[in-house]
Amino acid sequence: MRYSLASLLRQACSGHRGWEPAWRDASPKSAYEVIIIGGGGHGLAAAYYLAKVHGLTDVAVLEKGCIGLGNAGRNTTIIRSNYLLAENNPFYELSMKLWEGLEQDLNYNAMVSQRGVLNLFHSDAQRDAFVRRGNAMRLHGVDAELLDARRVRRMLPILDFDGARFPIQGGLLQRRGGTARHDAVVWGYARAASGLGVDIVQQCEVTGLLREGTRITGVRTTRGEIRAGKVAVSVAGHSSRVAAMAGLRLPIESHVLQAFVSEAIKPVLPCVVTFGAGHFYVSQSDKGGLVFGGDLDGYNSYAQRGNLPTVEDVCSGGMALMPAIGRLRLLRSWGGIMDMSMDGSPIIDRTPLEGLYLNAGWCYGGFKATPAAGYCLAHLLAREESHELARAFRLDRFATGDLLDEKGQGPQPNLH
Amino acid sequence: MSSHRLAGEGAIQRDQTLSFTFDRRGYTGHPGDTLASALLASGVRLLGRSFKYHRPRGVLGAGSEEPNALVELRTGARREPNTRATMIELFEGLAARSQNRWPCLAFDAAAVNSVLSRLFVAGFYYKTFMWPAACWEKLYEPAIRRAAGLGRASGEADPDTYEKAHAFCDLLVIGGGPAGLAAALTAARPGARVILCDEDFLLGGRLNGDRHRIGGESGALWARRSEAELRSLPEVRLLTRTTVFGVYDGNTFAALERVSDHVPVPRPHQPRQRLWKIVARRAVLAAGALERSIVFGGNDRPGVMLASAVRTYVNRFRVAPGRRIAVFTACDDGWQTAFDLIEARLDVPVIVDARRDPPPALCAQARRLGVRIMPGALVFGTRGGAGLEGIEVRGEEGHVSRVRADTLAVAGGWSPNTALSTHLGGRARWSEAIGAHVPADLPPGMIAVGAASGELSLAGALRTGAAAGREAAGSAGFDAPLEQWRTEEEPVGSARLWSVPGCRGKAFVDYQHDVTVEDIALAVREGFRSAEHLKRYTTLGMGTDQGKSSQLTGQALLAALTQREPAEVGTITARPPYTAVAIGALAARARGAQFKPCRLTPSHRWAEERGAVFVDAGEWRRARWFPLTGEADWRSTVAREVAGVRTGVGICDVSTLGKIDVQGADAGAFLDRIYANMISTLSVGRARYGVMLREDGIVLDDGTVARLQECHFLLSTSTVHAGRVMRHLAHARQVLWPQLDVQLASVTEQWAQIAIAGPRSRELLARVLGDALEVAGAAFAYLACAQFLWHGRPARLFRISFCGELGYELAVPARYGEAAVRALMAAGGTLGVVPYGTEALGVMRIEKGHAAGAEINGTSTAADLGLGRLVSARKDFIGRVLAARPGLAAAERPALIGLAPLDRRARLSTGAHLLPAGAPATLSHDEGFVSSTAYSPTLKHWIGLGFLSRGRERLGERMRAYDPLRGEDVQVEIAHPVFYDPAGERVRS
Amino acid sequence: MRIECPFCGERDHSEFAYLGDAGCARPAPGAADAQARFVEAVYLRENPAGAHRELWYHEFGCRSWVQVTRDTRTHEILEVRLAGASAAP
Amino acid sequence: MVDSAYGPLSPFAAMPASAGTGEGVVAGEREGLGIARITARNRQLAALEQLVHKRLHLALPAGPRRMRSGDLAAAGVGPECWLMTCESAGNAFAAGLRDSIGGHAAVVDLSDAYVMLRLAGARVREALAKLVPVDLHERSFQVDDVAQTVAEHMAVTLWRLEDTGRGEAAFELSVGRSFAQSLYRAVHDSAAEFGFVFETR
Repeated sequence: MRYSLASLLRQACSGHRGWEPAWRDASPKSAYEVIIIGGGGHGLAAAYYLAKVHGLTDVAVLEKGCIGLGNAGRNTTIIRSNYLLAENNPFYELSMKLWEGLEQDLNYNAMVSQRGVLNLFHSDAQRDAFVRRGNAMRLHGVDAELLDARRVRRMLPILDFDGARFPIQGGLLQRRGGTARHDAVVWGYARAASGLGVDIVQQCEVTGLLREGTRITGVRTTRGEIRAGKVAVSVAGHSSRVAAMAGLRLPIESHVLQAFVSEAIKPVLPCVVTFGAGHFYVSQSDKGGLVFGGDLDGYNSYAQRGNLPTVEDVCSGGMALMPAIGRLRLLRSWGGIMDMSMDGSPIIDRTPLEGLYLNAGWCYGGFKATPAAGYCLAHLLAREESHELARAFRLDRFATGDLLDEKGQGPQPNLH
Repeated sequence: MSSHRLAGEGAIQRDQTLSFTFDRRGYTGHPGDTLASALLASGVRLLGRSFKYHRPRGVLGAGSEEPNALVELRTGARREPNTRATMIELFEGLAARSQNRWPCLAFDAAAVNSVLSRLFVAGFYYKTFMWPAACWEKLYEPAIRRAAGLGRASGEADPDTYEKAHAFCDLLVIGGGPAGLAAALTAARPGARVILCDEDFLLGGRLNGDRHRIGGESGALWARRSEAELRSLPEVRLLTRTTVFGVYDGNTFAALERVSDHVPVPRPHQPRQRLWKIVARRAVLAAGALERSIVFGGNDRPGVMLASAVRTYVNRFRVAPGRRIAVFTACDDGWQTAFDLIEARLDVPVIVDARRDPPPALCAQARRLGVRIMPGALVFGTRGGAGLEGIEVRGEEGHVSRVRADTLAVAGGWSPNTALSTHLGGRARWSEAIGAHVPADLPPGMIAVGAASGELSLAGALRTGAAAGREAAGSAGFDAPLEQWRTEEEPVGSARLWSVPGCRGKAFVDYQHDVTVEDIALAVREGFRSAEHLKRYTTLGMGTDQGKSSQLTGQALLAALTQREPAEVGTITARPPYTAVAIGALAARARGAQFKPCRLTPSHRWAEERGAVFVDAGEWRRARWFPLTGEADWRSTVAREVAGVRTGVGICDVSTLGKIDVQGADAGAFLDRIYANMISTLSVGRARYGVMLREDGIVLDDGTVARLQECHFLLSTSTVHAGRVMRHLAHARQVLWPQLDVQLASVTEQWAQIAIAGPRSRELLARVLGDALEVAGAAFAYLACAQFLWHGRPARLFRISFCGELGYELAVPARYGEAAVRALMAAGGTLGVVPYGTEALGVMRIEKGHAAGAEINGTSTAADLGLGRLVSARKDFIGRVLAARPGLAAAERPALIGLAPLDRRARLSTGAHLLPAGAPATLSHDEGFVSSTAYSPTLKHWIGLGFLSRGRERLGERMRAYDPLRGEDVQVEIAHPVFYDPAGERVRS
Repeated sequence: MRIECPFCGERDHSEFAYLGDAGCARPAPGAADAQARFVEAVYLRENPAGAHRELWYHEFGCRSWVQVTRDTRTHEILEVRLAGASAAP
Repeated sequence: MVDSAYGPLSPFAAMPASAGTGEGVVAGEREGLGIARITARNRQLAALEQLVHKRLHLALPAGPRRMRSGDLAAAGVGPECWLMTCESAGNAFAAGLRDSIGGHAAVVDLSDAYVMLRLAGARVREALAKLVPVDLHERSFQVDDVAQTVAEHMAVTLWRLEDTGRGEAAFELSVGRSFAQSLYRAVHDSAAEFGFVFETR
C-alpha cells in the first residue's frame, strides 16, 4: 500500500487494521543471482538500487539479526558532503543528491532535514584548512559558506563566545547538510527493495563462504547453504570477520564509536554543529533530544559498548561549546562497531576472490554515505566495473600508495 | 487547600515547615518530603502533560523510575527541565513549574492532539509529510519540532560547578535497602573497605515505605541503626543521594552524587554534583525491584498510582494520595497496600485481584478489616477528568461494576532492577517463577542480591545480602561471620498480568511517550516484531524514564501478540546511564577556560608585562605579537617586528618546541633509523636539520639534531608534534630495536629556549654572554652548538635560524628563562632589540620557504616538501620502503612551491585552490592549493606557499588562486618557495 | 578498562595511548619483496573478534610500551608485559 | 658565579594563596631541588646499582618506590629508570651525578622541568582523590610509594612522604613547569571545600 496522507486517513477510519508489513520477512531460497551479506542501510540500499536501476531482483539481503540494528541504527544521523579530497567529495555529493530525493523515491518519510552542518574553527590554522576544504566543495558545485564569529553568534547564540579556552573564530557551513531519521532510512529501503522483489532474510547469519577454487559461489548460513552468482560483503565493523571466512585480511580495524542523546527539550539548536577544539558534534533531533558524539573509544573492539573516559571527554567538549547544556541530562548512550580503514576512506571494490565484493571501511562516515554506497555497490555488482565516483575506493590503494587520507593521520585507524 | 497529611511520624520532620511554589502557587511541606509527596499532601494531583497527546498526568510512583511527574525545577540559569518530582528533595524556596502545556496546566490547548490521536498513531510521520518535498524543512518539521520536547533549557551558562572524584574499595554496594545494608554491614564489620551508594536521601529502601519488622524492631528503625553503625566504621563511605549509573570494564563504576540539589544554591566551594569513579574489587547489586503497572483503559489518569508508591506516601511521608483508594493487584504484595491504608484509617472501597484464588490468609485478613474483595476481576476503565473519580471493574463472570475511588493503587508485580547487570553486555534471564527478568550474566565481580536478584522477600534480601558481603570481604582477605537477622514470613505470590483485555479508552504502556496497546499491535502488524524494532518504531521506552515503567510490559505484550514467550522476545540491552545524568557533571571542571590545561612559556609573565597579545597553539599559550602604543593594527606591529629582526636583532621565546635528549653508545645508529637523513656523521658540537618519516613514508616531523657529545644528541621537534615524536622514538627504542644502547628523555620542560636573530644578534649575544662563551667570527659557525655555564648555571647555544638571518637559540634552565629574556632585553637596548611573536616568526619562515604545520600536514612526502635531497640512499630508516610506492613517488604529486600575486597590491588567501589561468573553476582543473600566506614586509607584497602538481617544473607559470569562499580570485605566479636570501648567505654571515 | 602496567601497576586505560596489532614485526628492509611485506605489516593488521595482541604506550605513566593480550569481545585483559622484552637478546 | 639578577621565579607567585576556611590542605612549593633522571645503559643495570650503592649509599628501588639516603632520594619512574632528587643542589646535582655514574647511566638534568608541591593536611587525601586516579589509601599507597599518572590531562608524579608531626598524610606532587598554574588551580579548587592554604617561605 502506498503511503500518503490519504491512505493514513483511510486507515485511521478503520482502526489502522489494513496496514501490511513494511517489508516481507522472507525465507531464503536455495540460490540467488546476488547475495548481499548485511541488512544495514548500505546492504538494503544496494539491493534497492540493484532492483530499481539495474533490474536485478533475484537478490537476497542476509541479516544475522534484525535489519538496521547495527551501525545503521547506532549513529548520530548526520548527512553532509563537506569533504576535501577530490576522490571523496563528489561521491558524498552523489549521496547528498540521493538524500534530497530519497523520500519521494522510496515513498517513505525518512525525515531528511537539510538544516545545515556547521564546522566551527578556533584557530587560524583550522580556518585555513576549512577554507581549503570549503573551496574544494565549491569547485565541485557543493555549497559551502565561511562564517565569521559574528554570524555564528547570530545563528547559535547558545554557544560560548566569551569564556572559552579556545574561542570560536568562525565556521564552515554546509546548508544542505543536516540529518535524517536513521531507522526510517533502513525501513524505507527495506520496504522499497522488498516491494521490487528483493528477499530480506533476517535471523540468517553467514557462517562460511562456499568456494570453488578462487571463486566464491555462495554462503553457508544458520539457515542452510545458499548459492549465489555474486556475494557482496556489507557488514561494517564485522568486515574482517567475514573476510576471514575467505582467508582475506583487510586494511581495517574494528573500533567502538559511542553516541549519546539527552532528554528531550524544546528546540535550542537549529543545525548540526561540530566543535573544532575538542571532540564533540551535536544536533537536536525532531523529538527534542540533543544527539551528540565525539571520538572513538580508541582500541579494537567488537563489544557494542563504550568506556567512561570517552563519555567524559565528549561531555566536556559539549560543555566547552555550550555551557548552557550543563543541567540537561544525558539520557542514553550506545556504541557502534566502526570499520575503520587505514586511511579513513572507504573501499567499494572486488576482492582477490572472484565473485566476492566488498563494501567496507566506512569509518564513521557510513550513515551519510548510505544512498551512494548502495548505489555504487549496486553498480559494481551489476556492471562489473566501479562507478566513476567510487573508482578511487580500491582495495589495493594501500599497496600502490594512492591513499585517501582526509585527516593526514596515516595508518592509525583510531585517529581518523 | 485540603491537607492530605496524615498523623504520625514517618520520615519527615513535622516540626519544620518549608515553603515552595508549583506553577507560581505557594505550598508548604516538611524536611524529608519530596516535591511529589509535598504536592500530594497539598492535594495537587495534576503535575504535567504527556509528550504527544498532552494528556493530564499525575504521580505514578515514588522513585527514579517515574515517567509522568516531570517538572522544570528552579529558575533562571539554574532552570532544570524534566526533573522527576519524586526525586526532588524539598527545600525552602523551591520553585517548580509544569511543562509541555500552553497556556496552563489545567487548560492545555495542545490536548486537541488527543482528539486527533487516531491519526497520530505510531510511525504516522513515516507515511506522510512527503509532499511537496520542500515543505519538510519549511513547514512540517518546524511544527513537529515545536511540538516535541518536554521542558525548556535555561539557555544560559550553568552557574554551578561540578567535580569528579576517584574512589577505590573492596566492595561497592549498589542500593541501601535491606539487602544492601546487610551486605555492607557484613563486609565492613571485619574491616573491608566498603562504599555504599543509594539514590535516595534516606537509606533503607523499601524499609522506609513498608511496615516490615526486623529482629523485633521496625524495618525503618533497623535501617537507621545500621546506617549509624556503618557511619562509625572508618573504612566505610556512605553515599546517599548517589546513583550508580554505569558499569564499565575493569570493575569501574560511575556514580553521581547530588551534593547540593537539596539546597537552594550550593554552599561555598561545594559543587552541585560530584561524579564518582569507583574501582571496586567486588560489587553487590542491591538495587531492588521496580513495581510494574497494569495496562488498562484510562490507566494514565492522575490518581492511578503504583501500589508500592501509595504505601510509601502513606508510611514514609504520611501523605494520603487520596481519600478513597481502590487496589488493583495481580500479586500478594498489592494487598499489603490495602492493609497499610486501612492502618492509616483511609477508605479502601475494594481490592480487585486479577487472580481467581488469592491466598486465603490475605482474603481472611481483608475480610477481618472489612474490605470488599473482588477476586478474578479486572479494572478495564477509569472515570474522571484530570483526576480519577471512579473505576470500572469487570468481574469474574463478566458483569461490570463501577466503584467510586479517587485513587487506584495498581500492583502488577515486581521486576528486578537488572539494568546495571547488563551494562557490560550480559543478558538478563527470563524467570518464569516471578514473571520477570533476573540478572544472569553479571559483570565480573558483581553479585546480585535481594529483590534485584529476584529474591522478593525481606528474609531473602537480608540472607543474600549478608552472603554476598561475606564473599566480598573474603576476597579482600577479611573473614566475615555470616550475619543473620530475624524477619517475618511474607507472601510474595504473583500472577502475570500485563494488560487487561477489552479496555475502555486508551490503555497506555509507555506513559511518557503515549505508547498504547494499539500502537504495539500496529507495529506488530507492520512487521516490527523484535523488541528493538518495536522500541524504535513506537518510541516505547525512549522517554526520560528509559522505559523503566514500560519496557518489560511492552515486550510481554509483543510476545503475546506474536504468539511467543517473553523469553523468546528478549530484552533491550540496558546501557549507561541507569538514570539520566547532567552533562555538566560528566564534564566537571573541564569547561570554559578550564576545558584543557594551559601551558605557559618561561617568559610568559614578562610578555604579559610588555602587553603581548597571546595565541593558543595547542595547549600552549604563546606571545603572538608585542604591540607598541600608536601602532595602527597588528599588521604594522608584525611588520615592525619583522623589520627589526631583518635589520637589527630580535628575540623570541621558542621554548614550546619539543626537545628530546638521546644518549647511548648506539644513539647515532638509532637516529639514522629515525631520520631520513644521515645523523651519525654529524660532528660533536654541530647541529643538522633533520626530517623523520612515519613508516608509511609520509613526513612525521622535522627539526634540528645537535650532537652535544659523542654519545649525546639533542633533538628538537615542532611544538604540536612533541608528544607524538616522543612516543614514536620510544616505540622505536623499546619495541623495534631494544637491543640498541639508547636512552631517551624529554627535556622540553627543562630548557627555556630563546631565539636571538638578526644581523646584530652576534653583538647582542657577545654582550650578554661575556666570556662565558666565545661567539665571535669563526669561533661559533653556522650550525655550531655548545654547552657552557652562564651565571653559574648550565646553558646551551645553537647557531640555528628559522627566520633566515644570522641567528642563535640560547637555552637556559627553565626557571631562569624569564631572567635570560630580561638580560637580553637590557643588553640589547642600545641595539634596538625587538621582542617578536609567533606571527612575525610565521611571516619570516614563509619568506624563507620553510615548511611548517600547514605543509607538514600528514599527507606530504619529503619529496613533496622539496626535501628529497636530504633523504639518504645509503641506509635504512623508518618510512624508506613505503615512500617508494608508486603513489607516493609519482611525478604528478603536488610539490611545495612559492606564490606571489601578479598584481603586487593583491592579497593572497590561504586555502585558495590553484587553477590554470583561464581555466573554468571545476574540480577537474584543481591542481593544488595555497597552504600559507603572509604579507611580506621585506618584499612589500603578499607571498604564499602552496602545493602544486609537478610544481617544481612550473616556476614562473601563471595561475589562478581561486577562493570562492571569500570571493577572491587572484592571478599568481609560481615561484621558488624561498623568497628571501635563497643562497642562504645571511644565516652563514 | 584497567591495564596492569608491569611497572606502575593497575591503571585506567586512559593513561595509555593505543597503537594496535602487536603481531606485525618490522620486516627486513633489504628483502626483495620488502615493499609488499611492509604494506602487509603497516596496513593489514589482525582484527580478530577474540584474543588480540596489541601495543599500548603508558604515556601518562612510566612511558613503557606494553604488549596487552585482550579479548576484543569482552575487553577482558588476559596478559600484559613489556613490549620488546622478548625481542631483546 | 651566580648573578643575583639572574634569579629563578616561582610560577605560583601570582596565584591565590588560600581558599575556603580552615587548613584541610596545606601546600608549599619545593624549591631548589636538584632533580635528575637516570636511565641505565643497556645491560648495565647491575653495575649501576652497585655503583650507586657504593658512591651514593642508596639502593635503587626496583618498582615505583622511593629510596632515601640523607639528602638524596631515588624514585623509580620506569624500567631501569629513576628520578633522583637532592635537597637544594639545583642544577649542579645532575652534573655531579654525571661525573659519578655517567658511565653506567644516562643522566639528564630535570631540576627545572618540574614544579613540585608539597601537600599535607587532614583532608589531603580527599582533595587528591578529586585529581588523581590512583588509590591513595594508606594501605594501598604507603610512605615512599611513587605514582606517575594523569590529573586533568596533565602528567603528574607523586609520592607519599612520612606523615606530618600531627599525624596527617603528606605528599609531593610534581608536574611539568609549563603546567604549573593549571595544576595549582586544580589543586586549589579541589581543596577549597576543606580549606586550602599555600604557605610561602
